[in-house]
Amino acid sequence: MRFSFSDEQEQFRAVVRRFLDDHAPPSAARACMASALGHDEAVWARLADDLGASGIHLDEAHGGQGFGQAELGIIMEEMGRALLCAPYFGSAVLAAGMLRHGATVAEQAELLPPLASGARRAALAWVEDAGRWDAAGITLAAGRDGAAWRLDGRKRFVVDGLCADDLLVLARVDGALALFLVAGDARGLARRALEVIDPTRRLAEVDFTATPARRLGADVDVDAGFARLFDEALVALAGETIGGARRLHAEAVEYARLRMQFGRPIGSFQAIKHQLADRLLDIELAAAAVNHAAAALDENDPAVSAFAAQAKAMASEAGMAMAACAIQVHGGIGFTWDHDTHLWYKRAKSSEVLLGTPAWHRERYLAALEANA
Amino acid sequence: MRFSFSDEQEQFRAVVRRFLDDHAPPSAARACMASALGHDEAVWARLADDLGASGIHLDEAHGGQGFGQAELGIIMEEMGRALLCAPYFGSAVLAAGMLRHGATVAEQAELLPPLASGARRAALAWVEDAGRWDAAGITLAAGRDGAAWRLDGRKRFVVDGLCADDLLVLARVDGALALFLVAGDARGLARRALEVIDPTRRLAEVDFTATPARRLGADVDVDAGFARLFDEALVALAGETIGGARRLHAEAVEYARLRMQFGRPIGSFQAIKHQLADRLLDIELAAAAVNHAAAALDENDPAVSAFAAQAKAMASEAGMAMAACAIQVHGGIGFTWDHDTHLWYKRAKSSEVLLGTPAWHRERYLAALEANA
Amino acid sequence: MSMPDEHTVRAEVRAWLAEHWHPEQDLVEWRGILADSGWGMPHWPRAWYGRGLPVAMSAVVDEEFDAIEAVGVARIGIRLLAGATLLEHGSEAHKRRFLRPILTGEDTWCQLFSEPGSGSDLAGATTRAERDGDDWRINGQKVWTTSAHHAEWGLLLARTDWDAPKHQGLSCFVIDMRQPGVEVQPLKQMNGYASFNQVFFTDAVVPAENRLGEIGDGWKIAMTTLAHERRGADALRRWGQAPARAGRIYDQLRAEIASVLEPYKWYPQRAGRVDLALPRARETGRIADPAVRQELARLLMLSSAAEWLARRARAAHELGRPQGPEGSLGKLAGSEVARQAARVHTLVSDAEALLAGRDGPHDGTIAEILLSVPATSIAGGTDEIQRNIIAERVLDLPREPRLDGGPFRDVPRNPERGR
Amino acid sequence: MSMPDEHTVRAEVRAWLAEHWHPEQDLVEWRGILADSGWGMPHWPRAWYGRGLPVAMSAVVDEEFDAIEAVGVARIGIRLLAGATLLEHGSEAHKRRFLRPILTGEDTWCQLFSEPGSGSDLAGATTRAERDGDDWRINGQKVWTTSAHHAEWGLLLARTDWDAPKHQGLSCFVIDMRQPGVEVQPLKQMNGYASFNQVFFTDAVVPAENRLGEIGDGWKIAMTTLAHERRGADALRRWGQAPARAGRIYDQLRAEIASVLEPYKWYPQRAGRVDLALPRARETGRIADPAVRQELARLLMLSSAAEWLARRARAAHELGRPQGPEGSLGKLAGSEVARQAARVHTLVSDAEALLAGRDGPHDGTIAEILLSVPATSIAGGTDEIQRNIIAERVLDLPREPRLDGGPFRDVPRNPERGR
Repeated sequence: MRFSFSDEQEQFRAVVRRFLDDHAPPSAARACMASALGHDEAVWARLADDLGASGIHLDEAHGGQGFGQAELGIIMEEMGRALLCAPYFGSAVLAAGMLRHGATVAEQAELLPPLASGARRAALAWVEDAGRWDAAGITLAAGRDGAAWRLDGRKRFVVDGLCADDLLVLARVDGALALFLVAGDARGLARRALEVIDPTRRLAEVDFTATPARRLGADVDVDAGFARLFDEALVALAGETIGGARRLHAEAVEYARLRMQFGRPIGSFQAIKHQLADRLLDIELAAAAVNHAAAALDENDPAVSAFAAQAKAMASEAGMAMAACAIQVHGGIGFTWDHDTHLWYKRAKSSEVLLGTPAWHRERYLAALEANA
Repeated sequence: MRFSFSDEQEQFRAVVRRFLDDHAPPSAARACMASALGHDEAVWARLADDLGASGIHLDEAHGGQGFGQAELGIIMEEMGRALLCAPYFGSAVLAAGMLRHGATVAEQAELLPPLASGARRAALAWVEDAGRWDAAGITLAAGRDGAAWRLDGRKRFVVDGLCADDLLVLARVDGALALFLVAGDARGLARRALEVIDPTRRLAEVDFTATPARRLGADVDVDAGFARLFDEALVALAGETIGGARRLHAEAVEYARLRMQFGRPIGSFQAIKHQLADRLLDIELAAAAVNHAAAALDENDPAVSAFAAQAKAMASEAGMAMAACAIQVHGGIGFTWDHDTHLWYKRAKSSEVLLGTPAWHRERYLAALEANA
Repeated sequence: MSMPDEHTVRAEVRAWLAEHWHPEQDLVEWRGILADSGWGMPHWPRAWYGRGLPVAMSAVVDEEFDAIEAVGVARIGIRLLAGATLLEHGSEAHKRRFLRPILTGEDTWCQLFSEPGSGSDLAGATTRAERDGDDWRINGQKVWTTSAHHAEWGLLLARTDWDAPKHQGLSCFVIDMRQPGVEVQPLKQMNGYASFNQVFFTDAVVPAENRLGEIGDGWKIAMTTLAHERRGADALRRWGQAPARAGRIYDQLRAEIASVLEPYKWYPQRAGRVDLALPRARETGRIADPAVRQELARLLMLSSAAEWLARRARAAHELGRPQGPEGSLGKLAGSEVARQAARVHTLVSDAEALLAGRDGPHDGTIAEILLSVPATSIAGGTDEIQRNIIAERVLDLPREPRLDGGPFRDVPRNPERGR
Repeated sequence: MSMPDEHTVRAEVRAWLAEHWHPEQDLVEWRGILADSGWGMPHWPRAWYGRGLPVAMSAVVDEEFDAIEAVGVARIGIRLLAGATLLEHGSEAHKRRFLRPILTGEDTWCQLFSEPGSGSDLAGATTRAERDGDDWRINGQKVWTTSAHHAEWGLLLARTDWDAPKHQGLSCFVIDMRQPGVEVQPLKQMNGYASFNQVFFTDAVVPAENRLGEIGDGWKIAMTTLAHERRGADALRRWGQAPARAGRIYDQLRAEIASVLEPYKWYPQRAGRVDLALPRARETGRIADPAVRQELARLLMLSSAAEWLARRARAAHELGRPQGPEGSLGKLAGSEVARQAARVHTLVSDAEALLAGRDGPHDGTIAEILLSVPATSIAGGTDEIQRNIIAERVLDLPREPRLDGGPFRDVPRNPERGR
C-alpha cells in the first residue's frame, strides 16, 4: 500500500494547479454561477486538450491516459481547490465510470472515447424521489416495447444532468440493475434544473415518459459495477472536498497573519491559532483516508467499500468544519456575498450531502468492516 | 414554573455547604475510600441530626421535613460538591423514594420514619445481570411458599447495598412489578461488594436463594411508582453531578489564576480561558435543565420523564467534560493520586453510567417527547 | 418622592387610556399624545416623556396597554437605542430636538460604530472627525449598519484624537444621514439577503452642537448604546408584532413593523429554526433513524435548556438580584444551538438539503438555515469574544497582555481602505 | 569516503554475525563485543561504537539481526536518549566513560528535566546548580522521572545563571543518582500505577567534569534529547519484545525488557485500546445499537487514519523528503483517538463501565482505560502546546507576545516548593 505521492504525481499536480490557477480563478466561478450553462465551454475544451483530464483514468485504448484513482484524485483535489465549474464529476467520474463498470467491452469502445476527449458529456441518473444514493433506492423498472426498451418515471439529483449530451440511466429489469443509454434529445425526455444550495454544481431532475432507451451491458453484472462506481465516486468527491478545505485553510491562515485586532494579528491569539491547528489535523487525517482509499481502489483491496465510506465521511466532516472555520476566522466579511469564502462553504455543504451524509457512511463503513471480518 | 431559587432555598444551601465543608473535606473522602464500610457513621448520624437530610423530601408525618425535589436537589448538589461518602443516594433517594411510590400508606408509616431519621438504611435492588436500568430489565420472578414470598436470583449494581439494614427488591409477580422487603440478615441472602471504578460510591451484588421476602404495596401500581422513583433518582443524581462539576470548575479557575507558565498565569491564555468558559456554559445549561426537571417533579408536570432524562443526559455530559477539563488544566499534577481532582473525575465517570448513559437518555427523552406530543 | 403602588399605577393608566385611546387615530399623532403624557416610556424621567416610574412598573403599564391592544411608542429598531443613549448622554437641546420624533416613530436612526478594520475590536475605529471651524468633518467607512438607507440620523463613533490611547481618542456624534458626504451601499450576505449597509463618509459635516458628551467620551457613550442593544432581542420579540385587528392605527403600525423588520427577516433562520426540527423529522420519516434521534435530542435539550437559562437570568433580574453569568452565556449558547440545528436539518433533509428555493425543503427555508447559521457565531460579537468576556468578567481570569496601549497613532492596525 | 552499498553491508554483517553470534552467551558480554565491533549502532561514528553508515543502512543491518534473531545493543528506555545526547554534546571523556555501559545495558539512566513548577514551560526550570569549589551543588526538585529509582545516572537540566534570560541560564549535567543528596520517591497516578518518580536534590554533588557542553548550553542540549524522545515510541514498538526462543541471552533480555517496560505497562490503556473496541461491541451485543455504531465507526476511522498519517510521515522521511506536518499532528491525533476510545468503551460497556478489577469488563482493562486516557492529552506535551507548535511552526502563524524575557530572576513564576 503506498503512503505518499511519487515525484511524477507531484509534478502532475503542479501542472493541474497551474492550469486551474490560470483558467479557473474565483471570478470565473462567479461568472459560471451566473450563467445559464453553469460552466465555461472554452475551459472545458482546454481541460481536455491541455491536460487530458476527462480521460485521465480511462484506458488508453479508449482515448484515456490509463492512470488510476490516485491521479483522478489529484485532479479532483485541484478542481476542488480551484472550485472549477465544469461537468467533470458528472461526466468523467460518474458517467464514464459507470460505462467502465457497467457496459460491455464493445460498448465501452464505442462510448468512452468521446467522453475521454471531452467532445461529448454524459450524466448518470440513478437517484429517485426518495433521495437514496445506493442501489436500494433504484426502483424504476424499465419497460419493453417488443425488442426495444423504454423508461417511465423520474430521476433526481442528476449531477451535471442538464448539459449532458447523453444520459446513462440505472433502472431495474427483473429486479436486477440494468444500465440504459438515453439520447439527450430523445422523445419523452424532460429535464429541468433544480434550484440548488451550491450554484457551482448543477443538478437536474429528469422525467421519462415512454422514453426510448438503449440497454447497455446486457452480460455485465451491473449491480457489482454500480457498487464499484459508487466507491470510486465517493473517493473522487472526497478528494475534491479535501482540495477545497486545503484552500480555505491556507486562506484563513493568511488572513489570520495579516488581520490586526487589539494591536496584534488575530493569528497570534490562541483562539484562532488552535482552531486552525485542529482543522489542519482534520484535513490531514481525512486526506490520509482519501489517499488510502484511492490506493485500495487501484489495488482492488477487498475492503475498499469500507475505505471509500471512510474517505467520504471524514472528508465531508473535515470540509464542513473547515468551511465554518474559514467564515469564523474572517469574521463578518467572511459572510458577505462579495467575499469568496461562501462559494467554498456552499460547495462543502453540498458535498457533505451529495452521495450521502457522513452519518450514513459511518453506518456503511461499519457494515462493510463486519462483512469483511 | 419557577426559574430561580428562593432566598430560603439559598440559605438552606449555605447551611448544607457549611456542614459539609466542616465534616466532609476531601481528606474524609479518602479515609472513607480506604475504609471497609465506605462512609463515616458519625457524619451520617449528624447529617440526620443536624440537617434532617435523610428526610428532607419525606412527609412530616413520616418524620420528614416535607420539602420537595428542589430541596433534595440542593442537598444532592452540595453532596456532589463535597464528594460526601455516605449511603444517602442509596437509602434516602432510591429506597425511601421507592417506598413513597411503591408501598401502601400503612407500610410507609411503618418503614419511612427510621429512614427519615437515618436510624436505619435501606437499599433498592432492581438491576440484574443485563445491566438494564429501566423496568424492562427486571425479570426476576418472585416465588410463593403458600402465603409467604421468596426470592431466587441475582441483583447487581445495588447502590449502597452492602451497608443497608434492609433491602427493597423489585421483582415480577404475574408479569407486573412488585416490591419486596428483605431483611439484611435474612437467610439465603448473600451480598458482596463489587470492585468499582469510583471508590467513593459502593455497589453490591446480591444473591437470593430461597430468601424470604415481605411483599409491600399490594394495592399499589408499582410499575408507575418505579417510573416516578426513577425520574426522581435521575434528577437527584444529575444534581449531584452538577455540584461536583461546579466544584471542579471553581478549582480549575483558581488554579489557572495562580499557576504561572511562560511568565504569565495560565488562565491568561485563551486555550485555558476558553475551555473554562465553554465548561461553564455546559454546566449552567445542565443546571438549568436539572432545576427545570426538579420543578416539573414538584409540579407533577406530565412531561416530567422527558425533563428528567434531559437533566441526566446533560448533567452527565457536562460533568464528564468538566472532569476531563479539570485534569487538563492542572496538567500532570491533576493526574496524580495525591491530587484530589481524580476523586471527582471517578465520581463523574460513575455518575455518567449509573442509571444509564447520556445516549440512552437522549433516546428516552425523544420517546417521551413523542409520547407527550 | 414615594413610589406609587401597582394598584394606583394601573388605575391611572387605565383611566388615561380610556380617555385617549382609540384605534382609528393616526399613528404619529397618537404617539405624540402618548409621549407627552409620559405613559409611552413610564420609566423615563417626567421631564422627558416619562413618568419616573421604576422599570418593574413599566411591565404593569404594558399589561394595561396589551389588555386593550393599545399601540405604544416606537420601540423596535435602532431608534430606541439612540433614544436611550441621548437620554443618558445628550444635552437639553439634543433631548428636545431628537427624543420626541424617536418615540413617535417619525425619525429613523442608525448606529455607525463598526468598521471594516475594527470588527471584534470596536474601539479600533479609524473613521476620523476633524475640526473645521465650528463644524466637524467626517471621513471614513462604517459597516454592518442596519437601516442606514432610510435613516434620518446616525449615531456615529469617530476618532478625534490620534495621540490619545485607543479608547480615549473617540467621540460620539449625531450625524444627518441626508447629506452629500454620506453614501450608503447595501451589503449583500452569502444567503442572498442585504440586511446591512456600508456607509462611506467623504467630508461629511456634523455641526458642533451635534457632538454628544465631551470630546473623548465616545467609547463610554457607545458602551451605553451596546448595553441597551443586548436587551434588544427581547424588545424585538415583544414589540415585533401588531395585533391582528382592524383600525387605521393598526394598518399604520403593521406597515412600520414590516419596514423596520425587513432586515431581520432571515434572523429566525440564522438562529436555526429549532421549531422545525421535530416536525420535519416526523414528516420525512427520518425520526425513525436512531442516529438522527440522538442529534435531534441533543438539539432539543440544548435549545430548551438555553431558554430556561435565559429565563433564569430574567427572573433573577426581575427579583432585583445582580445578573448571574447567564446573560453573558446566552449568546454563546445561541451559537451552539444554531450549529446543532444546522446539523439536524442536514441529517433530516438528507439529499433534499442540496436544494434551495421552491425545490428546497420547506420552501427553501432549510437552505436558508444552512446558509445563515454561520453568521450566528459572528454577528453581535464572535464566539471567541464571548468566551473572553465570560472568562475575564464572569470567571475573573487574568486578561491577556495588551499590545494596543499608548498613542493610537502607534498601535499596529489594519491599513485604512480607500473607496 | 564513499558509502558502501546495501549488498556489501549485508554481506559484512552476515559474516560478522556468523562468526560471533550465539544465543547461549551472556547478554552484557555479547553486547560488549557488539559495541566494540560497531555493528550495534552502525550509524554512529566509527570512533564511538559505530560504523559511520547512513541511517537508512541501519535498517538493513537490523534486518540481518532479525533474520537470525540476534540480540542488539540496549535500545529501549531513557538510556539511549542519554547516549545520543552524550554522543552529540559530550566530551571525549564523557563518551569514553558513559557510552559503552549504555550500549551494553549495564548502566540505567534517567532524564531530569521536568519540574513541578515548569510543566509545559520546560525552560522555566528552577532547580539550581551552584559552584562549590570544583563541584556543583544541586538543589531543587524534578518530577515525571521514569526509572529514577533504579538509575545509575541522570541527565540533569539545572539553572546556573539567574540573571541570564530564561533559556540561556540553564546548563546540563550528568549526575550520579546513587548519592545521599538525591532522594527518589515514586509518584502514584490516579489509575493506581506509579510509573514516575519525584526526585529531590539537597546539596547533591556533581563534579566539574560532569557538566555537559558549555555553561548556558543546557536548553540546546535538552532539545537534542527531546528530539530523540519524540522518535522513542517507534523504538519501544520495535525493540520492546524479545524473540520467544530458548537461550541464556534471551532469558536475560526478557528480564531486562520486563524491567524497563514496567513503568509503561498501562500505556496501551492510556492510548485507548482501540483494538478492543470492535470485539467488545460484538461480545456485548452493543454493536446492534445504531448510536453505538456511529461512535464506533468514528473511532475506527479516526484511529486508522491517524495510523496512515503516521505512515505517510515515515514514508516521506524514508524517501529523504522534509517531514510534513504529519509528525507534529500525530500527538494531537493520539489524544483524539484516546478520548473517542474512552467514549466508545463507556458506551459499549454500559453499566459494566462502573466496575473495575476482577469484576470489571475485560478483567479490569476497561476501567484502566477510562482512568488512564486523561493522561494522553497531557503527557509528553499537552494538547494546547501541540496546537501552539502546529500553529507556529507548521502554519507559521505569529507567536504570542512573550512575557518571560529579560533576566530570569525577574520573570513571574511559581513559588519554589520546600520539602
